[in-house]
Amino acid sequence: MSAMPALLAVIHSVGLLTCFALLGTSRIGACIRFLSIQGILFSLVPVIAHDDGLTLRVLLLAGANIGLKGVIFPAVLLHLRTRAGFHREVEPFVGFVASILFGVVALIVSLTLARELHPALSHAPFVMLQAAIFLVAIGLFLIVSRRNALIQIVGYLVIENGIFVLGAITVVETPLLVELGILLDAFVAVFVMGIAVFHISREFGMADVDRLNTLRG
Amino acid sequence: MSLPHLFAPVAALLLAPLFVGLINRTKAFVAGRRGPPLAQPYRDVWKLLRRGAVYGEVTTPLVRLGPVLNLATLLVALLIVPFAGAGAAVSFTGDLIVLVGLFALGRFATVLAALDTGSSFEGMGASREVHFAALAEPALLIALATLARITGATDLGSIYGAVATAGWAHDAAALALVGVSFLVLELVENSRIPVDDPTTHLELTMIHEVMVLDHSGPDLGFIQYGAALKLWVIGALLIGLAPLHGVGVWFALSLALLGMAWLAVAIGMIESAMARYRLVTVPQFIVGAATLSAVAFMVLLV
Amino acid sequence: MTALLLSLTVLSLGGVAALVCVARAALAHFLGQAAAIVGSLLGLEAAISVLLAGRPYSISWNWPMPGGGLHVEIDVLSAFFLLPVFGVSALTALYGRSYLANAEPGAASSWLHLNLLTAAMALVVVARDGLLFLLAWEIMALAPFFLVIFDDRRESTRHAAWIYLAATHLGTTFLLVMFVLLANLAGTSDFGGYSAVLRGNSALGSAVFVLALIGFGSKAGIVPAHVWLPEAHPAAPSHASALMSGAMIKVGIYGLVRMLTLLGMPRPWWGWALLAAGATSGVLGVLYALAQHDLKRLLAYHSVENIGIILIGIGIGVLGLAYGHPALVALGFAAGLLHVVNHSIFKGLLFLGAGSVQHAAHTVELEELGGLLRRMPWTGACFLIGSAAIVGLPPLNGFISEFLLIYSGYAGLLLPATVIAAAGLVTLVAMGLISGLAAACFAKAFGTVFLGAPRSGEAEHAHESAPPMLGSMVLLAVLCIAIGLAGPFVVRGLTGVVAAASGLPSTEIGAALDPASGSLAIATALFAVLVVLSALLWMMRGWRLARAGVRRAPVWGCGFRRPTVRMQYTASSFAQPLVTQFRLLIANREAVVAPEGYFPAAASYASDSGDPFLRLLFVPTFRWFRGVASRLNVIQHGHIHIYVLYVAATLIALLAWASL
Amino acid sequence: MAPGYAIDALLFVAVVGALACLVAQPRPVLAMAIAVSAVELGLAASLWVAVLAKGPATAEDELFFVDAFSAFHLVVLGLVFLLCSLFARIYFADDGEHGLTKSAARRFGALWLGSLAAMVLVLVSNNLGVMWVGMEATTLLTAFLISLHPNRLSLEAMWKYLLICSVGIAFAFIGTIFAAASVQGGLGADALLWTRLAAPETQFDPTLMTFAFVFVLVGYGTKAGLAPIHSWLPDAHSQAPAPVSAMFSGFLLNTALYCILRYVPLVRHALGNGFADHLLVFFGTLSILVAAGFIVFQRDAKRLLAYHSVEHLGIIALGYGLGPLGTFAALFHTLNHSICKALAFFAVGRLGQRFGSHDMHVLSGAVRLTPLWGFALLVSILALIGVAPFSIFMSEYQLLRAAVGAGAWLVLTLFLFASSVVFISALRHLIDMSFGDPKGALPFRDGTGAIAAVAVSTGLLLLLGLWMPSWFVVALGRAAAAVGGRL
Repeated sequence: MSAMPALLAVIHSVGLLTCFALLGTSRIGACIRFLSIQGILFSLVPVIAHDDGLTLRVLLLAGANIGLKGVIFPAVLLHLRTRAGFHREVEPFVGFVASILFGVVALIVSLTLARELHPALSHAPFVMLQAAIFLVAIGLFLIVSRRNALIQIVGYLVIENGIFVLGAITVVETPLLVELGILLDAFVAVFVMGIAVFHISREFGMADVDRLNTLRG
Repeated sequence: MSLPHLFAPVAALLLAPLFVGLINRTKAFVAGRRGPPLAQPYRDVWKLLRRGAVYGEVTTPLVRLGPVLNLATLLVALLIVPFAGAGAAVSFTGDLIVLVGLFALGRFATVLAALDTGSSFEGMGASREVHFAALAEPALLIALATLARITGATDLGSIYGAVATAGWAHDAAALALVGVSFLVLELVENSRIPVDDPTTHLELTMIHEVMVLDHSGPDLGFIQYGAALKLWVIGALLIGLAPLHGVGVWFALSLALLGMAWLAVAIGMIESAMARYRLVTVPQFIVGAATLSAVAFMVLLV
Repeated sequence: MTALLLSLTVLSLGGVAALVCVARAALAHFLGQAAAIVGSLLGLEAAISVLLAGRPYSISWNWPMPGGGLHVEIDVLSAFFLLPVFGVSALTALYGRSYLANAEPGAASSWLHLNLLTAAMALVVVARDGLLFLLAWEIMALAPFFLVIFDDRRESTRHAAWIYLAATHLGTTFLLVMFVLLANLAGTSDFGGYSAVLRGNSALGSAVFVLALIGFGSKAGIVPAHVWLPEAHPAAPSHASALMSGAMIKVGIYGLVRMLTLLGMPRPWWGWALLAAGATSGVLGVLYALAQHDLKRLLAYHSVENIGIILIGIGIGVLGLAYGHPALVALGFAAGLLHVVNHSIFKGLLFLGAGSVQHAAHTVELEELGGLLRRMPWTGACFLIGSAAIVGLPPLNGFISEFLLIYSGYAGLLLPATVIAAAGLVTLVAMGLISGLAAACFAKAFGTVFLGAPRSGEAEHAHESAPPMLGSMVLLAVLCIAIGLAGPFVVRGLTGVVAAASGLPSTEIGAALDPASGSLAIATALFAVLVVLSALLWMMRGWRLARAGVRRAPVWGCGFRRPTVRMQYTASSFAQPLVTQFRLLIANREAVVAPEGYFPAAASYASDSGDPFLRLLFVPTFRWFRGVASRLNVIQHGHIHIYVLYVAATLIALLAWASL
Repeated sequence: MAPGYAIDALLFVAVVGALACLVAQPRPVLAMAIAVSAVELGLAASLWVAVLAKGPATAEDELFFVDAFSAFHLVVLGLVFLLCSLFARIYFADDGEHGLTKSAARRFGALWLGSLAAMVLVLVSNNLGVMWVGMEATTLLTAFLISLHPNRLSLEAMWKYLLICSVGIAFAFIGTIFAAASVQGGLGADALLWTRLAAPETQFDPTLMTFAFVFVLVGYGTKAGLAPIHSWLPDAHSQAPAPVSAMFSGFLLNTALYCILRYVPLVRHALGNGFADHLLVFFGTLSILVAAGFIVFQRDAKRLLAYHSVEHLGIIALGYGLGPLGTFAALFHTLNHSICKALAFFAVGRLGQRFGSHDMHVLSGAVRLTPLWGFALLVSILALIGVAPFSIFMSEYQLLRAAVGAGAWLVLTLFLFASSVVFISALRHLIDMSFGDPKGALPFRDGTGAIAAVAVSTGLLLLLGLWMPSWFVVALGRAAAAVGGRL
């Protein structure tokens, strides 16, 4: 398929934009929506990256992914936000400007790293490789730099996206079972984390992880 | 065991009290008094032996055993201490260790006997006794070690034999030093001035006297006779160093007796000339003696 | 050999049985004691038969444990060290049951630890395989832990147990390294293989020697690794202390000697190291003992001193080997090894005596005791004999070994080589100081505890101990005298052991020992004369006094007519001159309120003889280390996002490192 | 039963048990846990025997694969779960806040057996992807076991565990992908099958494999509690109910380490150098040192045990890095540590219930308070700090042999230093907890279940310390050979 590189490039650029949006926005709701967009976008990657025609299996997986990451997870998170009555603001440890600067740095680093790795993974599209690394980095950064448990879940899901992309472009064919297992895990993970956050917010009044530091030493 | 070998112990038994008497007489003379007769110590001992005894209320048989054991050890010591190069009645390699052991045994017995009375004065005396003894014992061992190194023998008989003959030829310096430390030991072991004043009447300053304060009768007699013997024994060790080279045995023996007399006078002079050290300085005195012997030993090594 | 295995089985099973029916105390006590005595007697039989036959028995099985094998052998050396182990064990067992009579019900379980300790010591002595040795060694280290913490309600006891096990474990670490290293190089953990790799390689030899000296030394109680003794011995029940001090620390000496036999030709500096360690331990041990006013602490420090004496002997022997003087070898090793047995006898006796005192007066604090000789004559007499023996007075066993040691010192003096002569002088000075100070210390100990008037109500109402306790003490006392009088034969009898320990032919050893035993024969004769003379004098004064009469009166109080018991010289005041003289080394902490003015107000004196090395070296070190460690807290601050950052950072660091 | 069926049965029993718990009554739940664990242990044992006799077994066309290495781990898993289930019954039977409500009991049973199933899946899966799925599943399933009794602290601990381990596991997946991608020529659909990857003819891309191992190590290492990425561990262990803590220390950590070990042979084969071994040795030693430091000033008994886990997992990792003999030692140590640590958590857990605190300044006089658990506490901690005649002494001896054999003197020194530090500090804590008069708690006795658990554990510790059966040596040797090369 000749359109493939172009499409990938589009997904890539929009995906990066969502990342920067995640870094920049101060509103939880916005974060969650950006996450869903990102999820949908990258769920398409396997469909496009497949050079040997579209099998039912690929479509099925892509569909499942879109369903989860685009619809269910955001729904869960939004529900949580209202139920747990969070502040609407994100309260970062690291300011938004700084976060965006980090994004830029991460972008450069990911580019170099991707260039490092690409020879080894020759059949993987370069842009996606870079995107995967970038997503993991951003996800980590969100977890580390944000006070709010919800955003940490968001960060985790961003990493999840990155890994998904990586898997999709490197290991071309993994057994269906594994794929489903991974999806299932992601699914359960979100729910478990959600319940956890719910409990926490009920105990602590709000899921401000900064308060979770009584256990030391 | 020939006649001269027997002569030494017998002489000691007979003359030891006289030795004490001579010291006292000298002191009196220097002080310008007539002083007690030379035979006074004999009379004292004899008188005490005939007296009854008084014991503290809390005492055990140990208080009686002490003087006996002490005297016995000294009697045995007489057998192994050579006199004037004539050799000793009993002589075997390592007998000097036995000598030290005997002294230790006698002292231990005396000290326990003192503690048995439960009187604080005896306790004080015993404490001082063991303190100084603990320092004197290494001094004695080193002095003997030096002699052993000089003569290449480890039995007093041959040591003194060799000293009297060859010793002074090459190791005069070392021998002189050892002699001095023996003199010090003589004063220390027998609690003479400048270490202790046997004639003082202030208990708090005494060492040996206060330790035997509550002994009486025969026990005290044993103690006094024992003290005289100990003076004699260590004196013999000192006098034995004298270079009596190449004279006949009997002549040597008589010279040695003269030497003992001279020693008694010397001690008398020292006691009259010196004041008693403060108790805290006594250890330095003893350690000094040990150092002298050690120095002597080093002289030999280099 | 079967006797030995049988005894090990009996000991272990009996111990377990005692634990199992601990609910029925009487039965448990009976089982434990019976097993201990029977097992020990069996073990003694095995040891003696080997000593008589003179040839070793050996058994080995296959042990699935990789890097180990079950190889045990009783040779003359092992048999010799089995004597104190089983001998002391039997007597302490005889003593222990009455001692524990009115302890709390759970006390019967202590038989398990006591018997396991004996069995483990025996196993250590006969083990010929690195791993087996270590296993036995560790059990031997663990069993006493439970004996030390016997009276666990007291904080001081728990502290003591901690110090004990910590110290012994640190020592074991060095042994672990030593055996693993040897096994690795030899390709086998069997002792037989070690000497092969050690003979050629002198650097390895020195390394192993150092490891052995530290590892075994910490068990034997060499300064500064002695800190556990003064804590553990007072805490444990007295018969356990007797076993630990009488036998267990000797096993450390055994290990050292055994390694020396495997190490082959020693380097001179090994001898010097042993000599230095011995002299230091000896002198410092007795000095610290002087400063004590707790009878069992005092005895514990004397163990340090006697271990020092033993090491001096072995050091002289090693120097003799290194410089090729068989006479020194024979005398040095003979002195050291004989002192091993002697010390286990009189130290066992003294600890049992201390136990009886504690049993009778409920304290071993010297300043609370006094006048016990009239209340407990048997215990007092035994303790007196023990004291005289440990001080090295003729004609008791202590004198024999110290005679040999000083004798070897003089023998060294006569040799032309300056080095040896210097070693000889060191020996003499050390021995002179040690014996003088020891005499002072035991005059103080015996004097304050048994003589004078009782200083407290408990001491006032003290009672004599039960017959079994007296029995074991009397037996030990008799042994002290017997060995003392049989000196010449004993010394000749040592030939085989000394040959085994030094590796020289026994003919050579015998030739070197003969003069010494000859002199001892004469010396013994002299002591006979001494006894006769004393008897005569005694009868003479008795005869005199029968006529002249005896009466009792208050002692001279300098005119003061009402002396009270508090006016007696106390232990502290007795030792004060020496303690002050050596205050630099003893570092005693004193709190003095001196009386002032003509009408002084209350005056007081308190001295705390906490071990200087513990106080000034180990405790500060540990405190410092704890401070350093607690700085780690900063990385465990509880902030989750930083934790995640750790993960990321680790990942990035590794990636960076890997891509280099 | 044929090995293949045994493998299926292992999974099936666990899953069914877990589902059954969802509908059962509280009491049966705990009984069922015991029964299921017992069955699992039996199956695992039979599987082990079969594997030792007939070599590795596979099932479901190579989706599952069990060799001596995983069979051994399965047996340990079964044993630990049996002991922990036995104890859980005693623990939860005790009244007070630790009693289980109906829903809590169901939740516990389901999650407990669910995590058992997940771990079995990890151990038997031949497909590295499936292994990863299982590992992630353990995280998600055990999370709520920590906060079985929700309160601020347990929730905090649970959240940290959940988030940190999820992130770690995510990295592990990246590693998995890289490993699969590093195969040259591509194995197609079999790219994740361990048997294929481990086959001698497989060729790898060194760079990718290097990266892969780094990711795997950090990822699974987070879960295994290797320093410095152990930070979740003390919190989780201290806040979880004692049986759960015991299970965590007893086997969850080993499962994570097992996953790393599956990659080690591949890396050795791919790079042909000691890259993997050096990393294992490094992290092992680091963990031992860090843990030692924390043990020195610990106040909370369960945190103390948690840091002991860090230390011992470090020891095991160290062993795996020290060649065949080291691997043997590590496996031996795995068994010893699992039993010992479970026992320790039981004892501390029971005491904590009665004292209402795990502060070691509060715990005291265990031996007088409850002879059984006091004894258990003494034995387990003494064994933990390496006192003979308990088996940990022996496994550490084997480790020392390996270290000396490898000439790793620095590591040897550091290890001995750290273990001495641990010995001294932990011993002090042990004495304070075990001896003296119990203040603030009444004496109590536990029934046959407790006695059985204690007897079995101490018996095993003692037996393996004194007389290791020769067939067991052979079995361990085989297991070591599967991942560490032949002895």
